[in-house]
Amino acid sequence: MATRESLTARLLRIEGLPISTVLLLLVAVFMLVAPEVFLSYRIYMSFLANGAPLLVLAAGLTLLIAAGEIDLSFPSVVALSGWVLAYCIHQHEAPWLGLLLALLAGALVGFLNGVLVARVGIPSIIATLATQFLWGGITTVLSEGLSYSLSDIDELLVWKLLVGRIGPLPVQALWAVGLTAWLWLVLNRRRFGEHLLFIGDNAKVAEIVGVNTRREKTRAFVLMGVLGAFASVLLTLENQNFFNTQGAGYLLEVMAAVFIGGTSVFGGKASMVGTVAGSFIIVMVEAGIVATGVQGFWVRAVVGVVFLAAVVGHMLIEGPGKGITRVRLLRGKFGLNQGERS
Amino acid sequence: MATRESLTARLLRIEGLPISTVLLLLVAVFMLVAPEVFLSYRIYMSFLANGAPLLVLAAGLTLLIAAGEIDLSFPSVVALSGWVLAYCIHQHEAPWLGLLLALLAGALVGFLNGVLVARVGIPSIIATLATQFLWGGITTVLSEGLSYSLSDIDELLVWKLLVGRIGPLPVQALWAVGLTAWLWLVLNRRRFGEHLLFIGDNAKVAEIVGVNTRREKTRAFVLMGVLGAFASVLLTLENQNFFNTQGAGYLLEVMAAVFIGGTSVFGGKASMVGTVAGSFIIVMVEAGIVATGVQGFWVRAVVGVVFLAAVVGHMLIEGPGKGITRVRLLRGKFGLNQGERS
Amino acid sequence: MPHSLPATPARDEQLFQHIVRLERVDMTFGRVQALSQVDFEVGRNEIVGLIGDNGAGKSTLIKIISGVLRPTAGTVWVRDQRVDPSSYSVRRAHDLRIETVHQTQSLGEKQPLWRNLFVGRQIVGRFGFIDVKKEKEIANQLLRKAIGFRGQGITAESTVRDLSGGERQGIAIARAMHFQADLIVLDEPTTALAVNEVRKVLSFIEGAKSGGRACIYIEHNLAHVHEVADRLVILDRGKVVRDVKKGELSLAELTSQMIALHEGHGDGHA
Amino acid sequence: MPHSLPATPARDEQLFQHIVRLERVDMTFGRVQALSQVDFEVGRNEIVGLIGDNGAGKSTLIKIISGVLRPTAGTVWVRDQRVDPSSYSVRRAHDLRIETVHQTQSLGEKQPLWRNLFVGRQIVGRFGFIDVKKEKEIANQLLRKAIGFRGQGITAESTVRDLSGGERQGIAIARAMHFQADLIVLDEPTTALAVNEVRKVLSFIEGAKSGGRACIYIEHNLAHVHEVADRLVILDRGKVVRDVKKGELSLAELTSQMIALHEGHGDGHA
Amino acid sequence: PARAEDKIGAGITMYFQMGGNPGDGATLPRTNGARAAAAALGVTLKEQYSGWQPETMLSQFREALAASPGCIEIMGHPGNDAFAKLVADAEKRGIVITSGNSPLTKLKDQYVGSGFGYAGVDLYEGGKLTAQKMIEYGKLKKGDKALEYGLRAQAERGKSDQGLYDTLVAAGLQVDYIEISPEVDHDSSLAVPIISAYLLKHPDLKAIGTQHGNVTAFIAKALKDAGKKPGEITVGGIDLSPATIDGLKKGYVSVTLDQQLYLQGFLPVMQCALSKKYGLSGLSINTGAGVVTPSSIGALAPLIDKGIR
Ligand SMILES: Nc1ncnc2c1ncn2[C@@H]1O[C@H](COP(=O)(O)OP(=O)(O)OP(=O)(O)O)[C@@H](O)[C@H]1O
Ligand SMILES: Nc1ncnc2c1ncn2[C@@H]1O[C@H](COP(=O)(O)OP(=O)(O)OP(=O)(O)O)[C@@H](O)[C@H]1O
Ligand SMILES: [Mg+2]
Ligand SMILES: [Mg+2]
Repeated sequence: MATRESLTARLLRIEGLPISTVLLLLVAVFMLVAPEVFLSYRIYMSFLANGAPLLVLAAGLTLLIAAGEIDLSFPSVVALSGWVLAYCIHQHEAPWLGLLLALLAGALVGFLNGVLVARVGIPSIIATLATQFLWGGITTVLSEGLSYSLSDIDELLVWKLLVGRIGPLPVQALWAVGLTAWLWLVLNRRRFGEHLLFIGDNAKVAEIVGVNTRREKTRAFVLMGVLGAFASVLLTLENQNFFNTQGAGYLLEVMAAVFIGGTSVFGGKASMVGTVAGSFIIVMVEAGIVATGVQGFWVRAVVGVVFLAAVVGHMLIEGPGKGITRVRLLRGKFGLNQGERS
Repeated sequence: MATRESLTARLLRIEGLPISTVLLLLVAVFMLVAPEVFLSYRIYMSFLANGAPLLVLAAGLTLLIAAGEIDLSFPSVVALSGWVLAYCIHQHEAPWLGLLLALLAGALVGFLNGVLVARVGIPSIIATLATQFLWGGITTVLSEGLSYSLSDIDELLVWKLLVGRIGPLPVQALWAVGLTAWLWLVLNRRRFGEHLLFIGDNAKVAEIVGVNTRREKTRAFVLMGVLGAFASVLLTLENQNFFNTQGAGYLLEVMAAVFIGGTSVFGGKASMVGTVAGSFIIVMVEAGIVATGVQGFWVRAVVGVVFLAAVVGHMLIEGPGKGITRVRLLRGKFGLNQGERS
Repeated sequence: MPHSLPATPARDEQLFQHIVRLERVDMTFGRVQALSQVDFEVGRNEIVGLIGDNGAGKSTLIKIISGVLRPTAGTVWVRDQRVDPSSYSVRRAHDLRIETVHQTQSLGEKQPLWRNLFVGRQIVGRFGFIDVKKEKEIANQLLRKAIGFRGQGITAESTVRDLSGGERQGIAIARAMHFQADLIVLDEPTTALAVNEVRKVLSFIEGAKSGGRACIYIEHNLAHVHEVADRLVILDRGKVVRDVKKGELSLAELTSQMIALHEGHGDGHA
Repeated sequence: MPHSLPATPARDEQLFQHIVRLERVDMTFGRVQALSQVDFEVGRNEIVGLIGDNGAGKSTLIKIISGVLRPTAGTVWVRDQRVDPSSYSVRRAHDLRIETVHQTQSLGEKQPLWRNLFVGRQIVGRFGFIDVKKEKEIANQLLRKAIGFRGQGITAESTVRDLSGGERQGIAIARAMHFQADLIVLDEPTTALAVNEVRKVLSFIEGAKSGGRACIYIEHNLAHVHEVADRLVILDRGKVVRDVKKGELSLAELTSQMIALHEGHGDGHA
Repeated sequence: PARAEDKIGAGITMYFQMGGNPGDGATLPRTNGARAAAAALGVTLKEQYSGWQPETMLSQFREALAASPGCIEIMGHPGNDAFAKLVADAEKRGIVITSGNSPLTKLKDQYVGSGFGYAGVDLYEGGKLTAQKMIEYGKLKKGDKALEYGLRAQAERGKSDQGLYDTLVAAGLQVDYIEISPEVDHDSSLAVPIISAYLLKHPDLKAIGTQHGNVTAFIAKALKDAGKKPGEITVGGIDLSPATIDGLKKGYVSVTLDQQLYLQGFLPVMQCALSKKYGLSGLSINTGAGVVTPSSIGALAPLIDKGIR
């Protein structure tokens, strides 16, 4: 008993192991049901290409949520920065400048969010919802509702560096994974990250131990803005196209990725590894289900079931809830209920 | 100073006063800029008719958020219950049965959410996102993607009772306002509501003082399900039409209404009056802006600005933040930042 | 649950011997064995002092008695009747007239003081609506009389978040005083209280005894426990190491005992 | 901020007279006047006992000194130099070598113990990464040596949420002990601590004095304050009502004084 | 009945981009058409729904390619350039690509030989046609006030709105434009107060045009709310959802463009089977039959209830 306990415990100390296991199980299932699709490397390459922007966004959001904040404005950043980049390339053949300005635009949006939340004190959920509308609208105004096609940018160095291919491997995957690794370090090994965790845990305590909560929050929003912009750059370059509605589809997907990954809605704890696993589950699930030949109208329903299965599986692996105390304890411990806020 | 203070304080004790003031200011502005629209009763009747379902949903969600939970699945309830009702009317001419089954369907969805969150212990944000997909998908399957037109149901008694007109006044407005008033009582004057507030405040404390957190949470989700169903009934009857993507547009709008109303994202405090004001702001804002002659791509951006203005105005009315301590205090007091969770 | 004293059967048939009894109770949290094989009982009209080092398991023990935690092993009797673990809960404990002042936070930070006093045992009118006016009234009385706070900030309306440390503790105790019970469990109740409030608490405990009720009193201030307790139970690392009648042990002996206990083990354990 | 003792100038030029001084400080929360016209100072190497009823304003006072709250009026001096309110903060106080143990929760519930010890003053390597290994190492030492916990559940890894009341308090104090400062502010530090830990704290305070440092000690246990303090400041309803050298007042007198204070006003205030 | 393996489509898997969301008015007939054809020809159909998000269409196309099916039907919204490389790759691997709903002329011309066809209307033309019929039907003249409520910000899909808008303007009407918000796009009942407000603001409004199927369905209600009588305002819309039919019957809706979406589902599947099996080249078919007016609606209603028209 004691040993079994400690074994579980030791395993659990490996961050994000449970959810990663769930991911692998899912892939295994798909391989069984649709081998012709899931045994070829191609599908994974397409997941990597499609998933890169999502992963970058999810990783960034994980930091904010760790601090008990949320950003709903990133879809508009994906649109805005995409336009900035496309505009610079399309109108002025200035890709590098475009890249720079795109990132700046993201930083600007993030900074505004930061000010509204950390200085003015508007709850982030409503502040960033408002800025989502604001910047989304402004993007349409700036682009006059037009989409740009960037036909032959795949000649450009920027393109090759950011979204080129190494053999079949899409370069953006390397960027996304690299960034996520770096963000893992930021969260777990930098002062900034630790401060965010304490702010999310209990802002008053954070103040008491000498964290400058306003500054750190603002920084977190700016970071999110820049990451949103970078995701937008990857998306726009990969598509060789700017659509001024682009990004709208990411809102729910990115949040789902973060929360499936086991990061707590209430802040104070976050798992970057979980977010990675969560992102891949999100990217795969619909394609996987379609590939298994489920009839069109059923797909969404099945996606829902898979989500549930993933989270439940996650919980079961983390610790088979035996007896209410045990369950209560586990839920307390792994932040699967309110209890954690206390 | 002391008197001024206490005056503010006394005023602030009137629930939701600040946001209601903001609402009135907004209406006033619209009346000035577009008198021909906002001085005619018609527009308000239209707001009441179309705002009713939103208000019902927002009021229900307010209770859940007070308990620190969230329900993302209500858009699918709006679709599912709408189909149940439409099916019964369209295929079997059984409106009353349809009404009953529609509400039951809502209760069922709510109960499943409750079990997943309160018993299994899945965080509500991800659990209800999953069930949103699940039930949304199932609705499409059941309806085979078809829309039903219920052209001549306005002959039916159900219709007259629920969405008929008294003179120009849409009956559903009375239902919505009545329900909201009742929910205000539930939140502020019933054990159930007090328990939800304590659960949202700190689930561990709630347990310690003898609240059956699981049961109360489950009840809250069931209630939300039923309210979602009722909103769906109002919507479907008013539209005299069921289409199976109905409800999808409500997700953000309902949340915005609740949070603009000043209910805290972190649970433990909620303002039903605020939610009412918030709902009307949401219902009015886009129509109002269009009526003021803003056009084309600008509308959305302006909506964003108005949101921000509303929330900031809200804060300023609540208490002009002078000096950091003061601001900190206010934010602490009125739950406009994390501090409140501690 | 009515707020005022009903003549519950429990109260009339005083035939039981122990108001509460634990037998071979274990409590493990993950790898932590907080309690092992604990036998513990409280007589019908007895004040039991529960003492022990930090982390000895005192709070865990009383959380089991008050229905917050469910023991991983062992059995619990209330009024000599075995309680079914699956149905035992804080609410059940309240019905069985067991009242607890916890060491851990037990007030809703964002809620007004009056709600905190009555939550779980609200005063409701005929139609099940909370009688806010009455609750506030009683709350204010309690503040001024039972505890007698003189702080600036404190009224029935004030939010717990804004209260001082002692004021919070005071509320928790006032709650227990108000809902008089047959067993009153106090986990370090005098924490953060000023001299006069401490005296009030001690006399409250003695009052309970003369009122024919029982009490479990956890306290690090040995002078205080020794003063009021009939019996002392010493807990160490989850085990009951000593259980003595008050007479058998002088305060001095008790003190040296506690210190010895500590030194005795030294830092052996990791 | 380095974690170990740097020879800051402040430490060398011992020329200042008061480590901290407050002049006509007011603190109002909404309608609550928690402090009014408070003058208060602490000598370079002095232990000041701060006592008063619950809600008297003690914690508010020290929160101002430690940079958590900003006074609504009045001025603050540190080392005889006036501090600019707008730039004064907890971090600044740390830099000025003022260390505080708060009465209110000051630990991140969901964070491991080692993070709680070092947050704000992390040990970082050359590239600014937190040296986790080292932090844990020191944390474990502190646990066993400085406080000497023997509880089952407690290691550098354990989450604060899972700790016992005394264990939490112990961590907060260990933190203050580790980051030795010129002024140590203790707000009811012995709360929830067992006999031996209390002794440790008292000797720590005395150690501070002999180490040439100063200390503000808030405590309701008059015996304890009277034992260690050089000077006693009595706060009542936000006003300093008495400020005496230790010699001038015996423990008995002090006690009766405090009680008198309480009775004196009765429930006059509402 | 022929045995499954005798059917020409036997053994062919086809990925098919349906456009919006499962069951929305502008998508359902396409789905049903595709399913009918698939059943008839024995093709294995895999449906993809993108919510009209061009970048989603691209992602889904990549995923479809990765599955190496026999054929893939794509929608034109992302545009020729976005698809160019991907299609080239597909053609190399012998996957038949065809297109629907909005044209990819450049690609079609390039790969028509290997079965790259098109089934749909020319969106701009569709919008233009709607506008012309509106002018005709409502006897709209120079200087009349009109509102265009559309989705011009959406790639390609916005072209039909553009066509409608340009034509009205060309006819000398005074046209306001309002962009449909994402919320309304998802749940068009939310459009009602917005349109009512606009109507009250402009009592002299003569016409409303939109190319959004579900919005068309709710214009009637908005007119009622604003106290307008049937026919008082000339309404031109698109698609034939049941509510639109009501609008037509009651005279609130004047003309609606019928893209015959069913064909946009049926034909590409047929195209796929034929090209895959017999190497036949791509067909370009304009599925736009023109507009439906109150006079011509009667016969269609039952089919519409079945989700075919
Ligand atoms: N939920 C939990 N998870 C893990 N360990 C726990 C939990 N609760 C308590 N413990 C551990 O169990 C032991 C006993 O805790 P308990 O609170 O009963 O001690 P205590 O006797 O009340 O101490 P104190 O006098 O400091 O209050 C402690 O070592 C503590 O760390
Ligand atoms: N944030 C706040 N808002 C409103 N009132 C407050 C706030 N903080 C403290 N108070 C009030 O100010 C008074 C002084 O509080 P403080 O915490 O300083 O008392 P204290 O002397 O520390 O009491 P104790 O001995 O119980 O800790 C109390 O009456 C308290 O209710
Ligand atoms: Mg304890
Ligand atoms: Mg205090």
